[in-house]
Amino acid sequence: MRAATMDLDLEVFQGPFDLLLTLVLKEEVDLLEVDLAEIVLAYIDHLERSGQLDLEATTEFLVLIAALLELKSRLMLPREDDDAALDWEPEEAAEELLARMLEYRRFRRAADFLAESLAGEEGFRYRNAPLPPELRKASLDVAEASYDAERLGRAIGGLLRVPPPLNLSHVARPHVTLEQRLLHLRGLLKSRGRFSFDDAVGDADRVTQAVTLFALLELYKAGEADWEQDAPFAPITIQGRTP
Amino acid sequence: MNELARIVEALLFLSPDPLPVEALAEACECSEGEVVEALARLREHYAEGYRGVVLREVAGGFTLATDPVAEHAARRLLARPRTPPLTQAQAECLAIVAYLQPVSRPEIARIRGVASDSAVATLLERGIIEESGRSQFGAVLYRTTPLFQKLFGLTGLDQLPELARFDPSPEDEKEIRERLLKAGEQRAQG
Amino acid sequence: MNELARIVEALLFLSPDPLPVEALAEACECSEGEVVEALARLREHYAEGYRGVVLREVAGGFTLATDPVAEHAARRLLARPRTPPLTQAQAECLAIVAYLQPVSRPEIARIRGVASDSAVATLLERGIIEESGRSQFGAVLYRTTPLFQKLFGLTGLDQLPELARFDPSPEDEKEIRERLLKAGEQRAQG
Repeated sequence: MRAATMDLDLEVFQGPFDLLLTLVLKEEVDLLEVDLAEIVLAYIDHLERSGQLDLEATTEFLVLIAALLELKSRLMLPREDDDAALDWEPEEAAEELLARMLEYRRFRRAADFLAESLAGEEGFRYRNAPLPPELRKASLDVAEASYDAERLGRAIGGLLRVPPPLNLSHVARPHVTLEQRLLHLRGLLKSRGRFSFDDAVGDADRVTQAVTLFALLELYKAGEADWEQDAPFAPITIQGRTP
Repeated sequence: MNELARIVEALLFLSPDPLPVEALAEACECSEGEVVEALARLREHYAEGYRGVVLREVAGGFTLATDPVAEHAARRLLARPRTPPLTQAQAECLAIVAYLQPVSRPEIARIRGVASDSAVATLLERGIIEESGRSQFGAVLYRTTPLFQKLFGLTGLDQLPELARFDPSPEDEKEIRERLLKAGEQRAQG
Repeated sequence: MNELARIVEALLFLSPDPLPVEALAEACECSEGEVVEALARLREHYAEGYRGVVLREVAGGFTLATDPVAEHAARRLLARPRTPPLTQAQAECLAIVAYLQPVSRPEIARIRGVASDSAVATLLERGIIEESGRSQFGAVLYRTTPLFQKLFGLTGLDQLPELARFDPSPEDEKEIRERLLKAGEQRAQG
């Protein structure tokens, strides 16, 4: 079994690994909420159960999980410091992690304090009744110019400004999108009707191969294509589904 | 004042509506006779002319209300338009309504890149914006009010500051609404 | 109770928000000193333990609130707890906002190590935090509201204990460090 089809049962997601990847890439699942360690454990479980080490599948899994780890660690880092973070030595990274954990600990205790304060206030209730009708309407006559209209102009100007794009140049981002690969596969389906996965990816890089696989899954899900594979590692043949 | 009278006082204080004796008895888990007695004690406390708040028996039960002695001050404090400084969220929502009116809530959220319900609610509550029909998709539309113009010292909407002065890329010829929505999408992704 | 104290009592009763001395003085057209004196009289009247309602100083002003003696009956009458307790995630987000304000959602997620969108949304919805401008990257920033101070019984943000008070103890720190080192060694061996 390929890593892609491994079934996951996580807090935020249930289903095959590849679908999770697709959803993450489409930003429909928040990577920050995905417990990657759980995925690794599930994969190790799966390896133990199958009793054999499928090198190809394991490599694929490692590539995918490493990419997810990198992406997630970047999401958790302060954006301004991205460049500095790249150069960390392992000890520095460990120190940073320690500092993070201590910081979190501090806020967790502050949170306990707040929860206690709230509980201590429980018996005090404030009145929440509408004003008597005669006081409810602010009267126009006593209204005075109190705001500067420039503020509104500045607010609109701020909203018209397109924020500077985040600098993600050093992140190994896929240069290929799911949409592109969908288009590519649909084109092949139309022109050839039946073709092999190898033909579809040619000698493209790993990321392109992975995204092409996601695209294939999407087509399968949408009922546009079927595929066959006679044996593990055998060529994959793709063909259009006849309605 | 005994404990029951204290509790009855607290309940009358909290309730926006007059409370019948039965409701008080049920909440306090006591007899109606005991509530009547507690109310009699409270009445002594709240005898008219001594306090700022009085105990009234109106249709439907008992209620606390302010004494007319405070009416002038209450009007000064509460009937005056409330004008605390606008938060950034409120200023952005108000600017969107002012320049694009009429405009719907989903559109405001798309331009700002975040849901803006509480800012819009505050502007509505303060009477600075108001509803103005519905869009073809059924969403409520908003526009500014005469109070808005008065609070901003404007004699008409054509007196809003020239957009060109605040436009970071005035060479862009597209319609302002379209450009705001586009920038908003970018922000929501950022 | 003199007339000014009566008026101040009525205003406190009516106003949905705690009233600072200045606002009371302006509404009553008197000096702040006179208001302080009137509040002192009221405080005698509302001395804790005697009435169902107490005078409290929260969120930078004065307000009336029910005495906890009435909580049980109030819950029966209004059929809801005063404020539902916070979940652990909400309490953590709130602590981060309270101490670091203004602070953005990514910053909150960074400190907690997990996305905190739903906890932040709940705090916003309950009016405990609000938007406060945008960061240089266009992310919405958050801060606490006066309602936060009111619900948590704080007269002002300066009443929050120093953050350093929550520093992990040296033993805690040592334990975390050792756990980290151990995890590192296991990785190196594995």
